[in-house]
Amino acid sequence: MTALLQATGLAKTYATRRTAFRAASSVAAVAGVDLLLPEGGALGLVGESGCGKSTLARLLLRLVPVSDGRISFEGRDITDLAESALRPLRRRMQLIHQNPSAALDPRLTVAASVAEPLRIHGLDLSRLPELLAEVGLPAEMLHRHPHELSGGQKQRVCIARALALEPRLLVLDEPTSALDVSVQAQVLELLAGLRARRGLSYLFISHNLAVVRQVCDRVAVMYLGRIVEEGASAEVLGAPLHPYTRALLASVPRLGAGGVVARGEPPNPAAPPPGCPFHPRCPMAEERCRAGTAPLLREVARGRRVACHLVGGHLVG
Amino acid sequence: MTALLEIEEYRLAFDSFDGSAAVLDGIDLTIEAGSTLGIVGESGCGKSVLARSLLGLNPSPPARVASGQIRFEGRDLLTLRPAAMRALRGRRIAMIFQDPASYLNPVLSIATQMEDAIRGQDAAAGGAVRARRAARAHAHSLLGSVGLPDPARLLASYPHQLSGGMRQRVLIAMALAGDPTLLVADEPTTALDVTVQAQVLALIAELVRDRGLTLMLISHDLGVIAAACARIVVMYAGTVVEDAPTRALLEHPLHPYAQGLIAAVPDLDRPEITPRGIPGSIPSLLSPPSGCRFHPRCDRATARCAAEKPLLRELLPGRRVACHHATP
Amino acid sequence: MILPRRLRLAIFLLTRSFASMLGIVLVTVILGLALLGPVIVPYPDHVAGGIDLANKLQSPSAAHWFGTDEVGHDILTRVIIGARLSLLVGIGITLAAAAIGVPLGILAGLVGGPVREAIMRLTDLFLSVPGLVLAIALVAALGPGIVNAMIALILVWWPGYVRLADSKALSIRAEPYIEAARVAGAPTFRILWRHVLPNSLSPLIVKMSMDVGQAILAVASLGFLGLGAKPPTPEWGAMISIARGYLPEWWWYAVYPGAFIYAAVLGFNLLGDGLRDILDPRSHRG
Amino acid sequence: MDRGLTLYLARRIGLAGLMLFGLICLTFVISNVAPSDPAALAAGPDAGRSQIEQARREYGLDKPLPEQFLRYVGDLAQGEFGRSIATGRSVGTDLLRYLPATLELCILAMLIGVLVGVPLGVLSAVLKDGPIDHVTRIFAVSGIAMPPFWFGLLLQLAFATGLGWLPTSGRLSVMTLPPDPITGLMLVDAVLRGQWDVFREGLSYIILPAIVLSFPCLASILRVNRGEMVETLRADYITAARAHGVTPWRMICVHALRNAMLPTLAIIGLRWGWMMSSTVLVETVFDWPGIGLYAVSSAIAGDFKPVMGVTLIVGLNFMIASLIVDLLYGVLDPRLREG
Amino acid sequence: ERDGAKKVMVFSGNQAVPVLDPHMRYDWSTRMIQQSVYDGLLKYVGSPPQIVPWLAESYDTSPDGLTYTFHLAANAKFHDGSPVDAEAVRFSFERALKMNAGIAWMLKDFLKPEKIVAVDARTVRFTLEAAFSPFISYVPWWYIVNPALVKANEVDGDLGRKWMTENGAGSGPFKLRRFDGNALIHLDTAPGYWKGWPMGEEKRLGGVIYRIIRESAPRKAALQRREVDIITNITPDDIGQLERLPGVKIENHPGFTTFGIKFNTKEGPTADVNLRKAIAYAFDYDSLITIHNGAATLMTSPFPASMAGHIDVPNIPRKDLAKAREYLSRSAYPNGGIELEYVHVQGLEDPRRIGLALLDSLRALNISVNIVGQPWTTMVSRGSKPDTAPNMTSIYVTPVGTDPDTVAYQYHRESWGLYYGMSHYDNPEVWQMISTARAETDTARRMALYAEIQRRIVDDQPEIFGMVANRLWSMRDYVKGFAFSPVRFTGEVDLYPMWIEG
Ligand SMILES: Nc1ncnc2c1ncn2[C@@H]1O[C@H](COP(=O)(O)OP(=O)(O)OP(=O)(O)O)[C@@H](O)[C@H]1O
Ligand SMILES: Nc1ncnc2c1ncn2[C@@H]1O[C@H](COP(=O)(O)OP(=O)(O)OP(=O)(O)O)[C@@H](O)[C@H]1O
Ligand SMILES: [Mg+2]
Ligand SMILES: [Mg+2]
Repeated sequence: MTALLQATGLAKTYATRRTAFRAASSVAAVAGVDLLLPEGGALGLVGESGCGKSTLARLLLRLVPVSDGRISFEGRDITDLAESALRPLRRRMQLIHQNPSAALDPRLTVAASVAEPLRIHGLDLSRLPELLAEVGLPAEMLHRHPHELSGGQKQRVCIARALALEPRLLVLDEPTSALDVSVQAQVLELLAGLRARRGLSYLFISHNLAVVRQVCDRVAVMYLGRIVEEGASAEVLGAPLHPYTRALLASVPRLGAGGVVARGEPPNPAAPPPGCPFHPRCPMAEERCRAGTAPLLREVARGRRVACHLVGGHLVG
Repeated sequence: MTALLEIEEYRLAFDSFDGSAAVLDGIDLTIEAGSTLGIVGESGCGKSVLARSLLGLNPSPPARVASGQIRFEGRDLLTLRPAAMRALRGRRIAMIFQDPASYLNPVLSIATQMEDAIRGQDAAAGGAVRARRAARAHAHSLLGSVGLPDPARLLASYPHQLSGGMRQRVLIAMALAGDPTLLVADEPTTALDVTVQAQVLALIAELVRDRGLTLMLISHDLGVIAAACARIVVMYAGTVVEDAPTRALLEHPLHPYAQGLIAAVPDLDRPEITPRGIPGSIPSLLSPPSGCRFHPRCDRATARCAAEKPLLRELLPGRRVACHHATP
Repeated sequence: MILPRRLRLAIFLLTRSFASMLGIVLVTVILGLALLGPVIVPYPDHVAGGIDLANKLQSPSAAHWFGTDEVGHDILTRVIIGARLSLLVGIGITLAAAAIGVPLGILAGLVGGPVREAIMRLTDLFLSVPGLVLAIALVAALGPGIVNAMIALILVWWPGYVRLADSKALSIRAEPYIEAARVAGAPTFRILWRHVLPNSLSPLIVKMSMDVGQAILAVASLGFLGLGAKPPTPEWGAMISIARGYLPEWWWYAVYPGAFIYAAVLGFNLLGDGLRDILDPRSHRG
Repeated sequence: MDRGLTLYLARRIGLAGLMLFGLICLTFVISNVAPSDPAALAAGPDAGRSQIEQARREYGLDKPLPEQFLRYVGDLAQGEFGRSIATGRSVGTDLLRYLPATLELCILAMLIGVLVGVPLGVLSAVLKDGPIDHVTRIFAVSGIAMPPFWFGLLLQLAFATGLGWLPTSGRLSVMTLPPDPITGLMLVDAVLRGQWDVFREGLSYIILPAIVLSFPCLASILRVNRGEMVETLRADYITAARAHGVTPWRMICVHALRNAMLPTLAIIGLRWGWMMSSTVLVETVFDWPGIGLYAVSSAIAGDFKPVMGVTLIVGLNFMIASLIVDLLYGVLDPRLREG
Repeated sequence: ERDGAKKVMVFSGNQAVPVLDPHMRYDWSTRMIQQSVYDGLLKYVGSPPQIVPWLAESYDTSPDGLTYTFHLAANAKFHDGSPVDAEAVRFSFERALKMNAGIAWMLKDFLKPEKIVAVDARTVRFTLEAAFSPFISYVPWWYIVNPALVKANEVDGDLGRKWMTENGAGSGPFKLRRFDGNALIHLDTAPGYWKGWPMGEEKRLGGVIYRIIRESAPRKAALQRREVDIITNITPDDIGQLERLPGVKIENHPGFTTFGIKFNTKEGPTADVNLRKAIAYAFDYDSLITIHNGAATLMTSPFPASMAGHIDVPNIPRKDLAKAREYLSRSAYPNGGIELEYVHVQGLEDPRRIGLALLDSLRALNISVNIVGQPWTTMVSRGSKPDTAPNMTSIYVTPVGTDPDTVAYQYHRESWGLYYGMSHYDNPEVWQMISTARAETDTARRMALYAEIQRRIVDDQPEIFGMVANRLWSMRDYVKGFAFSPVRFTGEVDLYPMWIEG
């Protein structure tokens, strides 16, 4: 397995401008992420709102300027590539947005939207009907405008548009969270089929653990801009090590309701707590969690990494 | 147990340029006092419209009640005069909403908003309106009762200074201001993170238990409903398709739509089962399908389904279903 | 099949509103007068400068519906021909201002950084002097005349378009479909041309419709101050300016041109309002 | 005042200073593209060549343009606006004399605009699509479409000439002495000095121009306020307030209006800036001795120093207004106050 | 209006009085106030204008025309009570010459400050650099200021200029009470005015208010409502309306202000005398009269009719299309087809209308006219050079004195580039005659020269000789003592002899 996409120490800091009543501040949306997506793999990225999932996805695609760290794609460092040099690479890495309604230009028909990437790269337009068929859209949809489609159909159009360039990597930023469950299942089926047929690699972002478990073979859990646990999805979601992962799993509503593990809510990323960022909400927090720097992401077992002081060797083996 | 709320043959349409959309098409359901009822259904099936109907909050026009009755404590809400409806809001029926961020007024302090709600309740009750100071004291205690620390500081703050969970708790506290009997919660946790969602659901469960509230909880997340409600009503395109106790529904759904819905939810604990989607998408309510509204997506549909609207019938004790083909 | 629906919706929204209908009627009438003016006016000679001192300052009559002015010109004739000028000038100013302002604004909003800062500061500078005063200064300096008045007004008008286009571009830039275009590898110019511009068009059209009215008003204002069109060009504001000396006895002289300015500006503003109702997706709700 | 606010103010004021400088450059350029010879104006109609040359020297018009510019900027820094070429009077003194009259007019017009515009906007929004709403909307568009000079003439025709209820023009009748200035605003001074008959008379003079000046402003306020109220009344938090049983009166006047007032405030600020320039027309019609009239008569005479002075004052006024609006926004909108 | 026991007369016009200083500037409104606050050595009165003694009881002229000696009245005193003595006269003339503004142009080439001598307290002697016959005709406009007051208010050697802008330092019949040059000027009658009052102490006014109302409609309305007693700047079209008002009368007098359309005789098509003649014959002169509702008279010479030395030049053009076409055919543009620019002062109504009449007239010659209103400054600076001067410029000129030289000199080489010299009239023979005439002391010979000058100018047609418009005032019938004098400017009246009856 070779690495299709790799990030080391990736960080993004947003600075906010000062206004009359607010001082300038900075938000570390992503704070040092190491990540590896093998060719043909599907990596899930989970975490609460605002933890930096989308920012990370955009960093990896070089859609926002990188503050720190390196990104390599197909073994080539793309961190400092200029937009023009990046353009040919873009064909092989595509993005699917959370909200399909907003991701389609309201003035373009389905045909125009899907043809747009082909036109940009000067490719053959005749594949259009084929593309639509692949995502399960009838050809009569070609001349419709986005507002005449249902949510699921719009998301299919987005997927068709991304596939048009025959990418190797698909970054999916919560592709189903705007959809109904019945439609979500349809889209997940489609994604699974595509991956099997085309050998695509997925970076799949979601806050729905069950969906991630369905789609991905590996999962990374993010908290406040950091990855706190990473490993094979069956292991991470079946036997979580990090207290945060456990809290997440325990919070998923099920018949009869489980116990509440995490107190409070995600802290403001503009003023992250010292020490382990999770400590204020952690039921197991100790003195050492409250001070010093955030615990590092360590390999605690083969293919399993956790960033927690409390997870030690005793779990290994 | 007595019925607190009875909805009978309730039809409501929204008029627009494109025609009239039959958004609610003969809703029939009953909530017993002190019970918990969940309503699930895909987006746009009319859950929120139904909830808002209980408080007379649907804007009219475009909303138009076509027929039916909504009896609350024996009185028909649809024929109430605006003043009487106002007196009911918050005092007998309270509501909490989906997105706490947009349901709090961004430019007024929490104190002002709570005081206004409390004093509004006083006015509606017809009694003396308490002074702002007294109202504030009451607000203080309400905030405490929804588990918010440091209510005094909270009262002085503005919505944007609170986190999502806190805002939803504030909204719940405001809903409690009139000491209502029925609490309508329209997707109260959809905008929240899972961890916070669990906390808020626990709070609602606690309030229902401690205050003996009747709860009508709306969600599109079966998990949420299952965790909080004893009975579930499944809606599809403005109709009730199934009404059953929670466990029975989850384990043995009778209506094809309910079956499809349950099969579409991925289960974290059983990843080996691949969720299956329901083919097609919800119909336009401007020109809904004839007969059973689900029939175009249903694999069991027959000519009868297209021709004849199935009635909601009691198939098993305590279980009602609207399908020509449902069998116990 | 769908376009007809949009068209039907547009017609529905327009006809539903009395105000929009009034706007359309007024604009149509003004346009009609502007187009047919030279053909339908009773005394075409009175526009070219022919004077008829024997008939000066007549009150409205069958021969002169709106009366005559101080050199015996038929006021009706001049007011109708004035529509042509006002309309040309109003549309000219608006188009020119938009042609300068929109590209700058979209550039600013899309590129950001120091370019945007520079453009916006310049815009702020022009916006900080309320237009009329600056226009007066300019016309006074360049000398009165319709062309100079237009130049002055274009100069004070373009920043409004920069503002609008910039804010539109800023908000569209944040739209996921722009990101999608970038992901597809679209160069900036293509994004601008294919996505940003078409999607900013609705508010621009609304603004332009209203601005035609406001530009007509501004030119008339300059004319009223004696800084507009030169005689014998029939310009509404200048006519009122002269007519003012003949108040109150010859009141109709001032009243008719003013009523035409009012009607024209009202028409374009109502039309703009109506267009907003059609083009604004929010109004589709109900 | 906290440090952040001070810094912000400093930045804003710095920016305003920069803009003011830009404005000075702009006006200077404009005043020098004119093909006229200011010296000839300065020397008077019958002046001979030597007198024109003397005037040229006296006003520094013989110096190269950059030097003239530096001199002008230097004078401005000392609060000197230069001398009017046509009259030889100090422009600064003249501005000081005419500004209060303009301010008084603008303040009254703004009061009318806000006090009528906001309630009408609320009423119109609450009764949306009703007959009152339709009338108000046409009224509002009329305010923007009505040429102020024509409206002024019509009002004069109706109320002054026709009915004879009000005087046509000017600020006070010939024999009435204005009160000794305290604030410079005549009506206020009259009240402060207890000269009620002067106050009443002043009011009868100011009312027509104030109405004309306020009309577009009133209309804008009305439109914006109505639009915002309609939006706000649709907002979720208003639904929530209704669900919580907040009384309708309080809901409209506090919950909704408070939100709708923010954009309304912005338009008020903007309109205040524009109003100063509309005075050019209104003061011309009503012979109101303010800076607008001063600017127009100077511009027509080709006398640019006063025009430059007025432009600067109007620009400065605009900048101050927008600064105040920004600060008020912060006060009214808690979201802007802190993180 | 009343002020205590006395009546106050309210006069309204359109023009502001920005600067009161009599040595700084003048125009009709300014000079009206100056004339009221200040006295001159002599004064113009009546129609035709006469020069009468004022501060000077008499004056002598030396036979060579170089020395003028003025003998001052004994009882003249300034408002502060100090006497108007020879030193005050000397000081005032010196101040005016030094300031070199306003009136200075009239005398500055002939009078040097050091040549003014206060011989004794009541005698001043002026010695001119060269003989200058018009000298006396200018003296009435040189007002005498109070040296003590001026010196007391002098700042940085400005000769009191700043202070004098809004303050009076005179000996005239009125003194300032309130000065707001853009709105209202309130004058009180000077108690015990040294010259006394023609209507008698009984009837004299308590004061005069000059109120500026810029627009004619409100001005007329104010008269109608008796808010003001007398107004000026009324249009001929107003006369009919005003006359019909009860209790309102009109003063309508032939004036002194000539209106002409100056050709650019050096550059452009109008350098061709035939074209000029063609235009002059094509022009519809009657329109000048119609535009003024009859309240104007056509000029029969470059000089206004009431000026000394005026003759009716026989062949002055009147509308005659045949002749016009004939001249045109002799010009470089026999078929017309050209456009000429006609410039007038922006905002002035009559020249604009006359422009329209010209435009209408010249259509017969296939010549089109571009009517341009420009600020005075622009117009003057354009006119200062032949290559920028417009083809045609409409100009009003009011001679400040009754001496024919005042008008004749406008056609002299020295006047080139000045506003009345926009035609750059080029005829050395005529120039020579003008120079000779102004130095000539023999009246008969002078007048003969001026007759010839008028004929020669008309031949050269440097302008269209237009008309002299009547001066119009409208007043309540209780206003008495109005005395017209054409030598004053358009709206200017002599307030001194006026009073209100009843
Ligand atoms: N353009 C930006 N400017 C400033 N801050 C930003 C910007 N974009 C994101 N942030 C901040 O960065 C943090 C991470 O945002 P991000 O959108 O990556 O979170 P997320 O995990 O995708 O959340 P969600 O689940 O809600 O989509 C947030 O605190 C957000 O406020
Ligand atoms: N004010 C309104 N005007 C017109 N149509 C409306 C209005 N409110 C709701 N509708 C329509 O009524 C239908 C039901 O809407 P409702 O909000 O009840 O759906 P829902 O079941 O609550 O969906 P969700 O899960 O997305 O909240 C939708 O088709 C919607 O378009
Ligand atoms: Mg995200
Ligand atoms: Mg809903």
